[in-house]
Amino acid sequence: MSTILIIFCVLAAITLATAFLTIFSKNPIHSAIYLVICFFSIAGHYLLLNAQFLAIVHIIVYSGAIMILFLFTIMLMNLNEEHEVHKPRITRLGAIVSFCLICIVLILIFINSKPIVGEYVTTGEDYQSIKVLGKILLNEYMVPFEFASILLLVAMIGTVLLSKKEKLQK
Amino acid sequence: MNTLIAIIGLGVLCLLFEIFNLRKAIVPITIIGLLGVLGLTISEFNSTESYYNNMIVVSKFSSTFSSLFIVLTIFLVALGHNFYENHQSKISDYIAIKIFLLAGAVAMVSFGNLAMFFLGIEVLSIALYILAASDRMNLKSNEAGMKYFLMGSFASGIILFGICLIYGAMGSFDVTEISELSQSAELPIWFPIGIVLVTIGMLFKVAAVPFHFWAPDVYEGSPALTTALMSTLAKVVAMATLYKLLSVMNADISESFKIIVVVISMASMTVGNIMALRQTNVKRMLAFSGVSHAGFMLMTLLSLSTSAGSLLYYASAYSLSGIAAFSVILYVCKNRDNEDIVNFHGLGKTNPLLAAILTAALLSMAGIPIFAGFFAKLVLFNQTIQAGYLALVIVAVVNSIISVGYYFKLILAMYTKEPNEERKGTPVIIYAVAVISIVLNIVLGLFPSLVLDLLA
Amino acid sequence: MEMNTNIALVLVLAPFLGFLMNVFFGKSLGKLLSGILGTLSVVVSFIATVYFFSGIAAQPEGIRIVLFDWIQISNFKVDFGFQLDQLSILWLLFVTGIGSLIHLYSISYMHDDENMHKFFAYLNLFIFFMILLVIGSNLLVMFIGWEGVGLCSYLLIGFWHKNQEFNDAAKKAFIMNRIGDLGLLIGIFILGSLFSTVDFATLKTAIATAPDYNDFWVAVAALALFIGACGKSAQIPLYTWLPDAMAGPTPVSALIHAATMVTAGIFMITRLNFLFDLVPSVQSIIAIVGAVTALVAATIGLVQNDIKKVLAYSTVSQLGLMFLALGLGAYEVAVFHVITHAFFKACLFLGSGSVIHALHGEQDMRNMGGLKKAMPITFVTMLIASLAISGVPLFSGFFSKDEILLVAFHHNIPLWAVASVASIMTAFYMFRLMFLTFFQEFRGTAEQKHHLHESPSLITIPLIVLAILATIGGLISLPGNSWLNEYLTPILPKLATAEHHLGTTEYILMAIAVVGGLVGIGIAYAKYIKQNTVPTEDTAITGFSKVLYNKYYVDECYDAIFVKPINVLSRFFRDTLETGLSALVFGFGKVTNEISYQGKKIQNGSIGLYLFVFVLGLCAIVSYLFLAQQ
Amino acid sequence: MNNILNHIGIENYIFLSVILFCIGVFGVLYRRNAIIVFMSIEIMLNAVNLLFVAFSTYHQDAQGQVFVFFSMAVAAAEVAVGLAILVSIFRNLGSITIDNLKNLKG
Amino acid sequence: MNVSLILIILLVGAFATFLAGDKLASKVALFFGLAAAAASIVLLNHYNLGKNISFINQWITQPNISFALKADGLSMAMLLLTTVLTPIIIFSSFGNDYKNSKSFYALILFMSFAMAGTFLASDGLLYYIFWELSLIPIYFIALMWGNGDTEERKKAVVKFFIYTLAGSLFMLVAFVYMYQKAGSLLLEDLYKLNLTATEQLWIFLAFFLAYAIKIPLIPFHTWQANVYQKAPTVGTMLLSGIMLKMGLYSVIRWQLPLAPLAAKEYMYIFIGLGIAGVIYGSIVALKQKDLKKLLAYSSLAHVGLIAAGTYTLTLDGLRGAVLQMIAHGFVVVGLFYVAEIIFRRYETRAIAEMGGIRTQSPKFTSMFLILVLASVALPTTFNFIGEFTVLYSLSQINIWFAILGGTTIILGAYYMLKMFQHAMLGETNSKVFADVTVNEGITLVLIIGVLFFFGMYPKPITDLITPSLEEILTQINRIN
Repeated sequence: MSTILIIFCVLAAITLATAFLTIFSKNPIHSAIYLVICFFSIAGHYLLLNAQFLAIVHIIVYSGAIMILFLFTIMLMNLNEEHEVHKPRITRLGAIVSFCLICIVLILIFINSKPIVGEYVTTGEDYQSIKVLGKILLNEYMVPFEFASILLLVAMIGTVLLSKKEKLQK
Repeated sequence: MNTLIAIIGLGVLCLLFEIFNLRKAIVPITIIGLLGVLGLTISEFNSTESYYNNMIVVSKFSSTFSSLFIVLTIFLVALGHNFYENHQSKISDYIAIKIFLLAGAVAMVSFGNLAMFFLGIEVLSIALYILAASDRMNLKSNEAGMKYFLMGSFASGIILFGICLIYGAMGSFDVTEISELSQSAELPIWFPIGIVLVTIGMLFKVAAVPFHFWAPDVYEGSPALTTALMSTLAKVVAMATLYKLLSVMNADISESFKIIVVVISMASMTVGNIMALRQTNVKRMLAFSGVSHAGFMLMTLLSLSTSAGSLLYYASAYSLSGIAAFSVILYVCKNRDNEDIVNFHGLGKTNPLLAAILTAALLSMAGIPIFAGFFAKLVLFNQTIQAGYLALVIVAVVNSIISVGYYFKLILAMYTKEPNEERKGTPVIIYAVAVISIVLNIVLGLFPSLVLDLLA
Repeated sequence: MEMNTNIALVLVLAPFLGFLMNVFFGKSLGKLLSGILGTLSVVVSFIATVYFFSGIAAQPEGIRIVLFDWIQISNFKVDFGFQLDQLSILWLLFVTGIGSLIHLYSISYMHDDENMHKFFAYLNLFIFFMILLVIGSNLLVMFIGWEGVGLCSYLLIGFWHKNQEFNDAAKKAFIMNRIGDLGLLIGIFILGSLFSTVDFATLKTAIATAPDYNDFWVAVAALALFIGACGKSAQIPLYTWLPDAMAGPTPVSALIHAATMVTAGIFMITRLNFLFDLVPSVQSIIAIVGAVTALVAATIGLVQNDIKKVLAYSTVSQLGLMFLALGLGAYEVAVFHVITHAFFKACLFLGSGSVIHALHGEQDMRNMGGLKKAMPITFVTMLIASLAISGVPLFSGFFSKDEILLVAFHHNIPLWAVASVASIMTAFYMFRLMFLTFFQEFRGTAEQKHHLHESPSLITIPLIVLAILATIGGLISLPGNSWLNEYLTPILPKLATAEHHLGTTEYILMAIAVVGGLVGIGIAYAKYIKQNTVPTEDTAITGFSKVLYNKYYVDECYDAIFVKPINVLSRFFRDTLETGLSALVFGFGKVTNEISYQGKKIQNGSIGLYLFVFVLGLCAIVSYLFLAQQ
Repeated sequence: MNNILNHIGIENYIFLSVILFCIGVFGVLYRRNAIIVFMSIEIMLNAVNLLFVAFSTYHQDAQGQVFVFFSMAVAAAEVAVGLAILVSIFRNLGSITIDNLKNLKG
Repeated sequence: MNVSLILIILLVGAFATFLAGDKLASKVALFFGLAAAAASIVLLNHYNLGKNISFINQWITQPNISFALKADGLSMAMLLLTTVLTPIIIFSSFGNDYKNSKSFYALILFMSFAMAGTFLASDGLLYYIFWELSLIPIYFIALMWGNGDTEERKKAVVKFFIYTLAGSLFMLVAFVYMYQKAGSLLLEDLYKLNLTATEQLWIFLAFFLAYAIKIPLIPFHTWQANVYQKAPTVGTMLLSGIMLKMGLYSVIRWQLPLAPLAAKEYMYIFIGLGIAGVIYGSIVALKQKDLKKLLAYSSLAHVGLIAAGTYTLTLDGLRGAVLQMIAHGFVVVGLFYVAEIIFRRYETRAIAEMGGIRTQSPKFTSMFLILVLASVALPTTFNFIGEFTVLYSLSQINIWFAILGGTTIILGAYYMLKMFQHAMLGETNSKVFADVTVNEGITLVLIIGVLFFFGMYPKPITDLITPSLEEILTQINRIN
């Protein structure tokens, strides 16, 4: 077992464990913090796969922006205490059943499928440096890139629309 | 491509109008703009071109469907004039969101790359989440937005996972490459799973059974105009995209997959129609009716290579009658907190014109001749029998019969019950939209070749 | 030829014109004028008939007139045409002749009725249809008349339509006739498909020339036609309408239910004699039915107290005798009896009408008696007619009835016996009627007694004429020297070769019949004159006579077997089956609605559930596609 | 440069992200707290992102990573909108338990 | 000049009536109805002179559908029935006041348009469209101008609509299926199809469902009585006089020639069903308390016989059926009109509440009686010709069919006379019964005149329909 594999396993374990903890912890703040850890471990995976730029962006976007948004909301609503009503048994059962089902089904399919044989391709070319990514993003993927701005614009307008107080018309 | 750019430009223009305090002009300008865009799209009709590394592919398919979307948006924007009377300060936002939504829709039918597809569907979805929740003081609207958002992002996750697996199998997001690869070598199993997951995500968007549960709740809770948008534009867009997705990426889908489609189609029709029978809320009823229409439209997936024309026709017929119906609903339920069928009592006496329009719209949905809905079903049946699925057609026929039950419930309410209160005011725009859309519907019914031959 | 056509049209249309005039202008014409109009129109027909009668000797093959194509059937077409031959002219003669007399009679008889013009309209219409029946050149034109006379019978029985019982009787008559009509139609269908024609003349040649025909189907056709005849001529089992039909005004009973319409069955069978001759089995059925009818009706007639009912059963009985003759192949004898019967029975009915008229509607013989002084003409004419019907020698009935008995004896002794018993009974009840009505003391109210009078001359003249005819009618077919047989030879070719001789047997039989008749009269005399018996009240009737009095409970049986079940069935269908079927259809809707109602519970608003189903659906699809397929 | 997947194997990444994805699904179904449900959805998206990167390495192709950017943008937008909706619900209802959202049914 | 003219007149008439306003509506409608009648008589003349009055034009390219109106003798006869009855029906309504009469009369003309189209269409889809289209106006007529309790009426009318629609949708499937085989839905193209026996059976059954419900044959008749009762008389006349003939016409025009093998194979079953309808309808009619319902069941019995006639697949059966259709169309319109006349005076349709009218209104009674007699097929009325021919054809198949079918002669007389007796005869009614008005009289006399004229001289109609029926028979007897 190579070092890399060990690192992978450790990271994977952290990822999964924190993901679980995110879901199971009663306090939303704790959940949020576990989730941050989870994101960090995923960033670790990215680094492992040599995608440094992505790892950084990931941390900035998720841990830096999205999670902060979550935390702000939690605090805004003063949700640090557990308000959640007791979940009915049927809900839990349903959740567990569907979790098991989807997990088993997907994993079974992948196990059943033909294993990938032989070496993985190694072109040796640089394909994931910032330079390359930038080129692809702004050449080939220029349109989606621009379009993503529309997406964000819509989200922005929407958020404003949903939050801003209306001027009462006379 | 030009269409897309023009639409986005128009959206931005809307926002600018707000800044320059030209709120009154927004709706008319937008409509004129959209008409211009429509002309632009039609002028590009015969060109098949791909833009920017095959990100956007303009073809007959995309331009016809885009035109349909634009027409629908024109109607929806026009209806907005009346609907947002009391929300003047936000009108530009509403309109702009709708325009961007249209942009997403156009992107979805003209994508050449899965990235565009994904972004398009997300623009559409996010716009819809916002619109659903836009009546923010209303708990129902909140609930609708929340439900739609949660389930929608769940579905987005599934779509994303599917895209990811496709990418894993093919190493590319470009549909032409994917389709070339899919025919050649032995594929990793990731590819079909990816396709299936994307399909399931899209089935959610078109509200097919068993992924339809959100639809009635969301339709009911959302502001009526949003419901109109969802049940006409959004559904048609999702269906067209699903069709395009499957037809572009793999020429022939497997037999067992077809069986799945058949089963889902049957289930959608049956569940949708049966559930609609006992609804008293008109929007909810139309939601279930929409579920069943989704089931009908899914029949086109059984003969992918030939059925684009029928899908276009069905979509046009369905959405035009939907617009007509919703404009009447908007009129009737304005200033009321629900859309209960009681509100429609005696409409035949108080407002015969609108009652007639609603009747015509419902008859079209039920598939009664000379309305376009009839031919839509007919060509669909024709195609499906040709593909060898007689049983499906028979189920569809039985469902058409059931559907008459609830469509007529509404018609009966309009004509046989006594009106409970007078409605005042004659909003010209609503009349215009209703009349134009139903006339278009009937014209389609009288001259089906107009549309059927476009994609033949 | 043109001349003939025109006169034939006059013959047919005159009564129809009378009908139309009476319908449209009757009310404004006034009673007398409308009566005269009605009578004249029939007289015109009679004159036209006489014209044809006088010309028939020169044209033994008869006159055929085709007016236009009527019905087109794939293998044959039906003309609207007339056939004036010996048989039809004979019938026309007494139809229009007696018809004229009865019209005349009605002018006086109906003069109190506010709807007299209607009465004449209906009578004219009846004559019109009767003429059509008789002169139709094919079965279908005959069928028009056949149904048409049924309709008129319906209208006239229910003439006093305010009384629902009369209406019931009318309805009953119509429906029972229709049962027969169905038989007739079936017969027509079979003949049509076997021989591709329903025209009498072509049918005759077709049957004669057909190399081989299907015996069975011919027999079925004959039987079906006979059922038709049963309905119209009141034979078992379809006879019960005729006594009820007495609800109509008495002239109607005389015209329709004694002299003309009820003989239509005999006419039809005689017309189709060539067909019936082919099927001996059916002939024997006809004979048996006729004999049994004669006997049964006669027994019922023994105890009836309503003067018209007695005559009605007598009519049924006499018709039975005619059918007996038909069944034995002696068509000419049947025809002979039809004619004599028409004379004396019309006379009897008109006489009874005269009596009823005098008593202001009283029909129960128990309330009559001793009328011979007050109404001498009526009495004498009725007596003559009674003697005729009883078969007293030299009166017309003697000859005709005797021939029937003779024929019966030659063919089948039991049938002869039955017929003889029936005629003895006839003699008995006819004289019972006479004695109860005209002899002894008057048993009615003083009021009635005060008003007793002889009827006016318009009533008595027809009576006298008919009485004369009833007396001398026998002359047309004297034993051994029969004008009638000669006359009918073109229709009944057999007659040409038949030998006529009177042997000892015949004389003995004649004697037996005469003695029998006299015995019947004697018993009646003994009982009603000597012992001065008056029939008891309805409630006091016991034993077999109660059964007889109640007509063997046949009506009740029919009611229980046919009418009640149909009504029960109808109610069952209406209330149960219809509702059930309807519920079945609604059931589909209800079930779907119920499913919908239950389905609404699944849509419970919980996102968790929705997503759960979502995931289940996903798992199901994915595992079906990728796990189950391997 | 060696392909790192030679050490780990693409299958392992697939399993990892499948499980992670399923945990996300589980979270959505299991929790009634809307915020946690949002987080679960984020987990799902991240699972996919991880797989994208793995496939990107597998194919030695940058497009996968580019797609992750879009995916992140989408995630951000969704969260923003979602939280906005959540806030308005909270204002109206005083709670963010999604089980309370059962007014629309039938 | 071709048959599309009639359709145009009726359609334009419908719009013109609607635009004419409530006051003029009835007159305008009558005008257009008469115009259509006149036009069809002119066209009949053209047709008899051998001119081509058909009209074919490509309509939809994909699928290949034509706007094809073909006028042969059969179509012309049915067209005449429609266009002659329409003005009569409109005229018959002149004594009533309908609110919103512009819509009412417009719907009548529109329905007439659709029915005329059904009789003329020779393209399967066009035919189907007209067929369905005719449902909508009658639905509204029955719903909005009907009588009785609204809820009950709603139930009945909706059932009617859904039921008939349900039947016809299967017909649509059959058409679509045939389209796959033939590539066109033109009648002549469909005739050329070589379908296997199994296919024919299914197609036959699909058609049968549509027609059995429309005609209606038992046990698919449950909508009929209620709708007839609830609909306004004009609607009932349209339904019974013309619309149910659509079903019978379609059997002859579409069902039999398209699936002859199945028709021959299962002939006995369908004849049996028709005859069962005769007996059942007659028996149920006996105990009806409502005049209109009674007439509805009598209608059931009569059309059962007609249907049995068509399924004999003989020239006589078809011819008799067509003759009887026309005759029944007139007589049933007359009878329903009689019911309406009584209703106008007594405000009731319950037979028990009538009676004793004869003394008050002899003219009316006579006309009623004539209609009753025509309905029970007394010779010299048109109905006799039809009934006789049909029964004859049945006797060719099996004598028992003729006997059982012939019970209509007996049972028909029974229930009709019983009804007549209780409705018209008896002691003078205490309620005043005004004699018929001129309008009412004209209508009834017209109908009676037609019945007698063709009863004595059916040749024009026989000659008109026979060639086309023979053509259809050749199709039925073609060897596959």
